[in-house]
Parts: sequence; structure tokens; C-alpha cells
Amino acid sequence: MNAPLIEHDLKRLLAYHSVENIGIILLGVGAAMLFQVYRLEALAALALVAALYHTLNHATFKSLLFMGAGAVLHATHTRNMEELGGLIKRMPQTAVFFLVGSIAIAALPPFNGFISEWLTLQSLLLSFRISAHTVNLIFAFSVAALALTSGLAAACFVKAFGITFLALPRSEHAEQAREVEWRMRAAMALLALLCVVLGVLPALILAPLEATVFDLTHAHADMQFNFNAVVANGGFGWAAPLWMGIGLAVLFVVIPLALRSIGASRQRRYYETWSCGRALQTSRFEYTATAFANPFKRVFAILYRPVKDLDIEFHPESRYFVRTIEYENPSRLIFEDKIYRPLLRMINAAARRARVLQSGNVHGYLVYILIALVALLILAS
Amino acid sequence: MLTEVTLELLQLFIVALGSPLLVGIIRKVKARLQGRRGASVFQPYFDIRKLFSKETVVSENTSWIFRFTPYLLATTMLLSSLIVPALATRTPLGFMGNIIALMYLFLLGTFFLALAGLDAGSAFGGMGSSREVAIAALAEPTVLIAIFGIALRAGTTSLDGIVTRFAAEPLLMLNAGHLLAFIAFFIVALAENGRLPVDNPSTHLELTMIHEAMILEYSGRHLALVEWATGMKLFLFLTLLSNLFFPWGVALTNTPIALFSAFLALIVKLLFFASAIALLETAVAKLRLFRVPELLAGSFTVALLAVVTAFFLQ
Amino acid sequence: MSAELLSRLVTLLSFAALGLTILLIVRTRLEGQVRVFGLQSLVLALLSVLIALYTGRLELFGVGLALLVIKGIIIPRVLHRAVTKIGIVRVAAPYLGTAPALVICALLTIVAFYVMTPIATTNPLPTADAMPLAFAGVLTGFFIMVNRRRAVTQILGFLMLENGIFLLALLTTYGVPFVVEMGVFLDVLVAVLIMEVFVCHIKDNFDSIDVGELGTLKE
Amino acid sequence: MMLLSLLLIPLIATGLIAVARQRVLIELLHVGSALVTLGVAAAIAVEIWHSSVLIAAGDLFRVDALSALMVAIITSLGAITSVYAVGYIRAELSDAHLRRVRLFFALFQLFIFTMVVAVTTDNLGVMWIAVEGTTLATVFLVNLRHTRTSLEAAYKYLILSSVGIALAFIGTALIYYAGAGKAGEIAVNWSTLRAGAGSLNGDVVRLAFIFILVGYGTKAGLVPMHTWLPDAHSEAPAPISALMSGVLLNVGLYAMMRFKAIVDAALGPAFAANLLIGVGLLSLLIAAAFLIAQRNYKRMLAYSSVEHIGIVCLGLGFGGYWGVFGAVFHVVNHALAKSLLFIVSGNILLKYHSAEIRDVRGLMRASPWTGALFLAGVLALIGLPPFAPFISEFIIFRSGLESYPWAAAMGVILLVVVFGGMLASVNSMLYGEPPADIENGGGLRLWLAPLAVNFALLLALGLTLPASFEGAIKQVVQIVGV
Repeated sequence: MNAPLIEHDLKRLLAYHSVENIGIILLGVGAAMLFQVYRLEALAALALVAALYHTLNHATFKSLLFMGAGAVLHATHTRNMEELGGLIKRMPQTAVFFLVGSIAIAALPPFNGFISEWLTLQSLLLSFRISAHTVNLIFAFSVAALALTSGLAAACFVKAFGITFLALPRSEHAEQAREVEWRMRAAMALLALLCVVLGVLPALILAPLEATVFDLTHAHADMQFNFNAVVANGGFGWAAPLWMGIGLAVLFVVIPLALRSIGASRQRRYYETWSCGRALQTSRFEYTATAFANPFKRVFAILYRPVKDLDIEFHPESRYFVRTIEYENPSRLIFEDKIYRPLLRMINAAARRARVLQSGNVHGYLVYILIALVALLILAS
Repeated sequence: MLTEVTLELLQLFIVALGSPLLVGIIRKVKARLQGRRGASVFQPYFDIRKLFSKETVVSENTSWIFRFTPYLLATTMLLSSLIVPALATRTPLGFMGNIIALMYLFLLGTFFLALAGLDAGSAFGGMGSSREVAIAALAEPTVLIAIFGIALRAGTTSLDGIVTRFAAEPLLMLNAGHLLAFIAFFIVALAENGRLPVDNPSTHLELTMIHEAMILEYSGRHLALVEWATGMKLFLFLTLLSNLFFPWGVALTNTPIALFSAFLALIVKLLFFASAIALLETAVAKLRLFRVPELLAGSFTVALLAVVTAFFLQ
Repeated sequence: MSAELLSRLVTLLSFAALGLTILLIVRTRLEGQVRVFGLQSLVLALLSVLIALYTGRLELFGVGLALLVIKGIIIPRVLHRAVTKIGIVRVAAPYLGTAPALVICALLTIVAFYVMTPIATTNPLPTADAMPLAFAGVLTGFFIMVNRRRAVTQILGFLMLENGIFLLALLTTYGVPFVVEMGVFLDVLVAVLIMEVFVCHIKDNFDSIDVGELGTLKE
Repeated sequence: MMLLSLLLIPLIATGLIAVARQRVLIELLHVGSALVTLGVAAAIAVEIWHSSVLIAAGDLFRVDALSALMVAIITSLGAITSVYAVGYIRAELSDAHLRRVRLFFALFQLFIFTMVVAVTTDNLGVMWIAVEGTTLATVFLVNLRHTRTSLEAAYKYLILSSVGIALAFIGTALIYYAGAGKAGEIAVNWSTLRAGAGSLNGDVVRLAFIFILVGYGTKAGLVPMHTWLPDAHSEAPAPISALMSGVLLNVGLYAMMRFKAIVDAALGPAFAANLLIGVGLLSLLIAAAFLIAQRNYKRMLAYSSVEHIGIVCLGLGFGGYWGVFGAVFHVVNHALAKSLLFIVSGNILLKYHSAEIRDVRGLMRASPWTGALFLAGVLALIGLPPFAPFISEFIIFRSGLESYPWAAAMGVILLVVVFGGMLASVNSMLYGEPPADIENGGGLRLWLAPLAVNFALLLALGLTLPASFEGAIKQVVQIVGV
């Protein structure tokens, strides 16, 4: 879930997030199944609609982001964020598209990730209609998990976008970067547009999805929607992404006008970043992806088990002058070490043992059938 | 129709103009508690005005993100002020989002502020953003579980729905779950607004600051906007705390009398919370950054307890 | 002929058929095995004719005749041809030696009785008493397929199994409809022809007809 | 009449191809017959959709909704694969091997014919003969390449299937006895049996169903009778693998469905249900074990067939309207997805000259179309939305959670294991650097065009369940019996 945060390879980071999003989708599906079991068809349909909607959205913004990453790779020949930076000045359009994708995947309004995740949350919250306490608690935890996921996703894409596109380039790769050819940009533009449309006009896609789910569950999703707003379960929850978008846009225009009207100063001066009075500001001052991820590493220390390696070489004359400092901070997922790996090892071992069954010996195969037959016959009669 | 529009504008202006005062009051109370006279409660207004009249210095490393963010931040806050039932439940634009949507709206602001922090390419900005988003991310689960707790008892997640429900059946609030949810939400409010013990709004000590580090590069009108937006965020959170958990006085009908009384009630409640925060901030010291998760974990547990109690002792 | 007599004769011949199947376990030379199978087919043909006489069902004569021609003459010929074509080949011992193999056969026969007797007793037909024997033949044929390494013997085991099934059907319901019976014979014939081709291929490719050595495809 | 023409066209085509001299002529006859058969099948399907059943040749052939569905699957996939087969065989066998080319196409048609007979006849015995016929028709096709491995696979396939089918014959005979024994009349048809199923002798039926399960289960590739399947499916040329995996297994399932209907009527649902669930779970378990870190992608697809047949059995076992509905729906989906994948795998094989997963790298770059289709197929197969298998699996396990929660839960867990296993292998195939000696593009891209149909259907059925389609499946469900 929070593996992506310590991942500094742009594409692998995105790949990790696919897992996360599939998790969200499966959360919806699982909720749907449980609702079904408790005969709450309408809610099941709601959860399923949310899941399918998120599948669709995930497809859009994830392909947008992958394209963006591809563009960056194409322009800089590196996927390592630590070597990127400042791309927003060199490839402005790609930057905008990637930003749209990042906001969408962080499930922030008014883009498409928001509304589907919002729907999923609604369906999860509505789980209190189920009258079985254990199930309720399972749902409570899944709500928390989903919340944490979306929070971490936001954090992660602040990192992804900020480190990759903002501030100064961290290598001449990034220095030399140029905007990619128009076809790539056109494709990204299209997907970005899709992210917006799916975000502010959910009714467009909700109608067909709802119909599909009706075929499947023979219950109408417990929701009402039109181009103004989406309503879950009567008055349980409201969201009007379209109007949020409009409101944001309007106010965003109004504020500067208001400021001008009250006669706020409009003069502006460009100057170098304040750097504690040091002479020149270079990209070496910048916060790196590793540093950015550090708090999370510290917080989830139990999961990440950061391995510190501080190596200071002192000046020969006086140990108060440091010549070089090397600080390494690789980190490994304890999930992998303590849970995934052993589990996988276990499964693999079992599988290997099972593989002996397919020995390649035709006589053995015949024996299986003979034994199966005799056993069943004896059992049945 | 007219009344609706006026109502929304009223809320807008209360939040927009009231927030600096709130900040001023908190500072004043704090000063008094610490035995200082402290600046006038209107000091924040003067600051903002001064900042607006000053010229703006922008780092040449920055991109449009840096200049764009302050406006967006203020925008999100103003938009939220149209959704939050500060005075009345019948807010015509309340349908724009339920409490969850509201939280995601706040997160949008944080998202951009963090980007702006990275934009200038200074070490402080980066440090600030990384810590800010870390805290925001860790606060999310608490927020939603707390909301879950409320929704369980109110049977809805729409803001005005919750207020109406509790106003209609005050007995619902006489419940351990309600209190627990409130505590959890309060802690989250502190964390989200960068108050003590999570962050110290009045420090500029490099290594401890979070929010201040993030906005270190801002100056002039940008800084003014950011400060103002921060004030509004605090105002909105306190309003939520007051009206969701103690919905007394919130106007259920849009009659002038009701609205006026609601206004008074709001002032009283906000004063109470302001002084509570001031008291708290004088009483407790700032936590080390890496103790913060423990605090949030604590609040998470509290919120979970709220949910559990809601399920088991209805 | 009376039902009593019929059922006695049927049981007797069924015993003979089963005995021949078991004999296959003992015989080692391929030619001998093929001859055993031919003999068994002959017995079955006799059985069907017997039942035909008793019931007066004409198609059973046809079935008997077809059986005699296909399983009694053609298939043994085919297999014999294959055996001669293969010539002398080194042959590994079966997985189980004769003695344990016979024990297994005994066990399988017990299973057959355990399974089939309940049904046989409810079956009104006079031939039904021999059903367990027929099924024992099926299982034994199956076991031969499992135990013997040489492709030809495996095929013979399969044919014995087929014969057992035919017998079982014959005893239970005086056989299945004529069309079906013919179709079955045809299938068996084609199957055996294909198998023969494959046996020769195997001989050419692996220079042995020990199908136990076909082990490249695993997992 | 229509029915007879449906049966005769492939048979005649077989004969003509057997005597045809020019390769082009053979190919024309082959594709032509496949397409005409498809047309006739469509007409029949419409007929069934309006009136209830079609009958031909006395009571020998009888087509109801279930048969119609199977005919639809057989002929449509038959048409798609037969088009691809032309291209594939051109790449595989030069004109020098005209005899083998002729043999291939003749047997291909014969294969279609036997399957159609199997699902359209009303007579249990004739069906048995036809099913055995499918084995005999395909065994040479499996050995088409005349390599040692293909020979080995073919031999095992022949022996094991023959034995299995033989056992199924015992079951058939016992059902005969149960049905006709007392009445004395011989012709035993599905229709008559289904009608009088209530009065059958319970013990006999119970015994019979075990033979049926083991026998036709061998044909359907259920564990532990599945052992021939991975060998045969991986050694056969791609179009044949596609038909065997996508269609032939369903014929085995078809037989089991027919018998299940009778058994349920005679013994009540519990007996068959327990057996089916047991076998289904076992199949899922073993398939999962072999899907993890499978080295050969064609074998991977084969084992995934075992897995999916297991899922269908679970659906039939869970029972209830939705369980059976999901099972039937899943049969369709699996047929679509699996035939698509096997055909695509044919392209991969022709391109990389290896069926080993580790030899295949950077497929996405080397041939994007093939890669994309392969990925889509796999995603569909492991049951991700928005593809149809997700819907059917959802239906099946939902009904399972109600009737047999533990079995359903285990099934879901195994599905997750399969999910991980397959995705891992496929990722390594799709991405990375393609080997140096692989020329980009090329392949049989054009011949993949018919697969657009599979893909479109998988997507369409995944996104929406057309009322007409649902109605058709509903009819089938009523026949399988709830």
C-alpha cells in the first residue's frame, strides 16, 4: 500500500499504484459480495458500480501517467527521480498533463479519481446497514485502509510530480530535456480531458454502469444521479463535482479581481531562493525523493526497516572540518521480508511438491484414474 | 432565492473576514495566559493589509505552480465556506458535497501547498512539504473513521443532515461514542491546521517547523493569501467541530431571527474553542515530528472506539 | 432353454472371460497375449449368441457376429502384425511381479463384487448374477494397463477392459441398441488401428515400446 | 432439415478435402465449410430461440437450448480458428508436406463434425460414440508435428481418453438399465429419461453418475483425470489447442450437465453437488499448484483450462438458479478467452520458436498487436473487470457464499493464487528487451483479425448483459435444471 512512497523509479512507482488501485476496486467488489450475502442488493449494486467506475477511471489516469512517465523517460533517458527535476519549465505541457493525472489518482476533486473513490467510501460507510458486528468491524477497517491509501497516494504523487517536474534539474539529463513530439502530447491531452470529463460529469458513465450492474444483480444501485449531483442512498451522501469545479473556477477568478479592487500591490520581483545566506543556489540544496520519503520511512519504520549508513570522512588536520559525508539510506519492505516472501516460499514449496504428480509416466496417470474410480465407488455404495 | 444567496454570501464573508479575528483572539488569549499583554486581536488584519501592500518576491527557480497555489488555496477555503453549515443547515450550495467531499477538498489545498513548497527548490520547503503531507496522510484514516462514527449515529454523511439530526434528537449526543468521535476529530483538527502539539504556528525554528517551512518562500500578496487561507481553514474546522457535535443554535430555517441567533451561537462556540486551543497550546509542548504518528494513532484508536461503541451499545 | 440354465451358462462363460483376463497377467510373450484376447472375444461372441437364442433378439446375433469378426479376427491380426513388425525388443519387468499382481486382481474382484452385487440383486434379468464378474474383468483390464510397460500389452489391457464393459452391458440390459453397439465396435477398431500406428512410431523414435519411458513431458 | 445440413456439411467437407489435390482448394473448402456451418448454426439458434426444440432423423437428433448454445460455441469458434488455421499451417507446413496439410484440414472438419453430433444427438449411446470420435479425430492432429514430444503427448492422450470414455460407457449402460431395464424398450433418449427420471432406481443412478463423472470428467479435464490435457494442449498446433481447450472440454462438460439434470431429478441435488464441488476444488487446487512458476506458456494456458473447468463445476455444484447460470455463462466466457489466448500463443510460438516462458521477452515491443491481445486475454482469464469472466466468476462465487460458504471461500483464495502466478509469468513475457534475433512486427498479425470477435464479445458481455443473451442462458439453465 505504501510501497510506492520509497520507490524512486517513476514507472515502478506507477506500477505499485496499480496494485493499490486494484485493491480499491476489489474492496468494492468484496463489499458488493458481502452486501449480497446479507440481501442488501441495492447497496451491493452501489458498491459494484463504484468498483467498475473506479476500474474505468484507473484505466484513464493510469495510462495518462504512464504516458507522462514515458514522455519523461523519452526526454531525459532516465526514470530515476533523483536525476530529474525542473522539467516543468522544459516540458510544460507534459507537466500539466502529468499534474492532472496525479490529482486524479490522488482522488482529489474535481477529477475522476475523486468521484469513484467517493462512491466506494459511501458504499463502505453504508455497511452499518448490515446487522452483524464482525462484518461491521471488517468494513470499518477497510474504510480506514482506503482512507490511508488515498492519503498516501496524495503524498506519493506530491513527491512524484514535485521531485520530477519542479525546482531545479538534478542532472544534465533533465537539463537537456525538451518537450516531446505533438502526437504524444495529443494523446496525453485527450486522456487528461477524459479525466476531467469523467470527473465532473459522472452521470455520463454512471447511467450505463448502473444498467450493467442491474443486469448482474437485478437490483438498482442505491443511488440517484443527474448532471448536477450524485446522491448515495437517499440523502446519505451528496457530491456535485460539476458544481465544485464551477465554484473553484469562479472563485479562482473572483479573488484576484477582489484583490485588485482593494488595491493590493501588484509589483513582483524575481530573486533567488533564500538559502541561509549561502552564495549560489544549486540543485544540490534541493530536497531529494529519498529525503521526501524519509518521514514515511520513519513512521512506518516497522514496515520499511530503513537501513542507515552514515559515513563521514574527516579532514586530516582537524576533525571539525568534514571533507565528505556519505549517507546511504536504502530500505526494504518488511512486508516483503516477513510476510510476502515466506508466504510465497511456502506456496512455491507446496506447488513444487504437487508438481511431482505430473510425473510424465502414463502408468502413473492411469493409476490416478483407477484409484479415483475405486475410491468413489466404495464411498458411494 | 434572495435569502439563499444572501445566506451563502453571509457565510462566505463570516468565514473570510472572521478568520483573521479568530487567529488574533487565539494569539491574544495565549499571550494573556503566558502573562504577556500580546498584540491587538486585530493584528492579523494589519499584517494581511501590510503584506498586500508590499511587493512580492518570487524565486526564479519557481514555476507557475508556486504563483498559482496561494489563489487555489484561498479558493478551496472559500468554496468550503459555502458548504459548511456555519449558520444554517439549509445552505443552497450544501449539495456540492458531503463531509467526505469536504475533507478531500481540504486535501486538494494541502496537495498544492506541498507542491509549492517543493517548487522553490530550497531544503526547507521540501522538508516542510514532506512533513505536511506525511501528517495529512496519517490523519486521513482518523478523519474518515471519525466521520464513520458520526454517520453511524446520524444515519447520514451530509453535513446539514447530521446537524439537523442531532439538533432534532439531542439525546443522540448523550453517548460515549459521540464524545469519542469528537475527541478524535478535535485532534485531527489540530494536526490538519498545524497547531500544537503537532506543529507550532509561531515558530520559525528551522528544524521543527512544518507549515511555516513550507511557505517560507512566500512573500507579499502570496504570503497574505496563504496566511489568510490558513486562518480560514482553522475557522472552518472549528465551525465543523462546533456545529456537527454541538448543533445548538444552528438555524434550521432561513428566517433572519434564526440566522442572527445562529450567528451569536457560532461566535460563542468559536470563542470557546479558540480559548480551548490557546489553553492547550500554552499547556503542552510540541511533539517531536516522529512522535506525531503516535498521537494520530491514538486519535485513530479513539475514533475506532467511537465506531465500536456505536455498533455495540446503540 | 430356461432362465435357470441360461444364468448358469452365462456365469460360467463370464468366469471364463475373467479367467482369460487374469491369464494375460501371467503370459509374457506378446503373441500369446494377443491369442488370449482373441479367445476372450470368442467367448463373448458365444455369450451374446446364447442370449440371442434365449431372448430371440435377432440383433444380438448380429452383435455376436460383429464381435467375432472385429475383436476376434481383425484386431488380433492387426496386433499380430504390429508385434511381428516390432520384432524382438528388450522389455523391462512390469511394475509389480506376477504374485503381487494376482493379489491386486483378487482385491479388485472383491471391490467389483462389493460394488455391483447390490445392483445385480435388484436386476430381474437372469443374466444379472454375472455382472460383478464382468466388472471385475473391467478393473483387471484396467490394472493390466497400469502394470504392464509394453505398449502392446497396454493396448491389450484396454481391449480387455472394453470387452468387460461390453459384457457388463450385455448382462445388465441384453446390450445397448444395435446402432450404438456397432458404433462402439467401429470406435474400438479405429482406436486400435491408431494405437498400432503409434506403437510403430514409438518403436522407431524411442527404439523400444516401453511406454513407461515416455517421460519428457512433465509438470 | 437444417439440422441434418449442419451435420452433413462438415462431413462432406471432410470427404472433399481428403480427395482434393491443390492446397488452395483444400483451404477454400475448409474455410467455406466452416463459415457455412456457422451460418446454419446461427439459423438454428434463432429457430430454437423462437420455438423450443428441433428434431431430426426420427428421435436420433434433438436440439434444445443447451445443445444450441454448444453448437453456437463449436461453430463460431470453429469458424474463427479455421480462418487462423489456414495462416498457421501455411507458416508451419510448406507445400512439400501436402499430405499432412490435407490430413490436417480433413481431420479438422471431422473434429467439428464429431463435436456437433455429440451435442445434437438425443441418444446417450450415439453421444458416447461421438465423444470417443472426437478423441480419434484429434489424436493425429496432436501428433501433427511428428516430434518425439508430440508423439508422446498423442499416445498419452489416446490411452487416457479412451480409458476414460470407456468408463463413461459403463455409466451410460447403467443409465440405460435404470431407464429401460424395467420398461423393456431400448431406445433411451435424454428427453424420455429426463421425463421419467423421478422413477429411476436410486442405487443404479448413483453408481452410474460416478462412472460418468470419472469418464466424461477425463474428457473435460478434471483432476485427477486431467493428466493428458497439458501435454496434448501444449503439443497440438495452436488452432487445434484453441479448439480442444475452448470447445472440446465443454463437450465433456455438456455430457456431465445432461447427466446431472437426470441425477438431480432422481436423487435430489445434494449427491451430484458434493461430487462436483469436491472435484472442482481439487481441480482448482492442482491447477493453481501448476500455474505457479509454470515454465511453458502453452502448458500454463492448458492448466488454466483445468482451473476454469473446475470453476464451472463449482458453479454447477453450488447450484441454485444463479450458480448454474454463472456456470453456463462461464463456459461461454472461458471458450472465448481461451481460444483467443491459444491462437495468440500460436503467433508467439512462430515468432520466438520456443514455448518456454523464459525465452519470450519484450513481446509488447516485438509485436505490439500480439502482445496486447495476449495481455487482454490473460486479464480476462484471471477474472479482472471489465471482462466477462469477472462477471461469471462473481455470480458463481456469490451464489457459493450462500450455499457452500467454505468451499466458495477456498475457491476464491485459490483464484487469488492463480492470479498472482499467471500475472508474474505473463509480465516477464510481455516486457523487457526482446531477444536480438527477433525481427519486429511481422508474424501472422492479419490472421489474428477474427480474434476481434472474441475480444469484442468478452468486453461487451463484461460491460453489459444483453436481455436476449440472458434469456438464452435462462433457457439453458432450465434444461440443466434447478
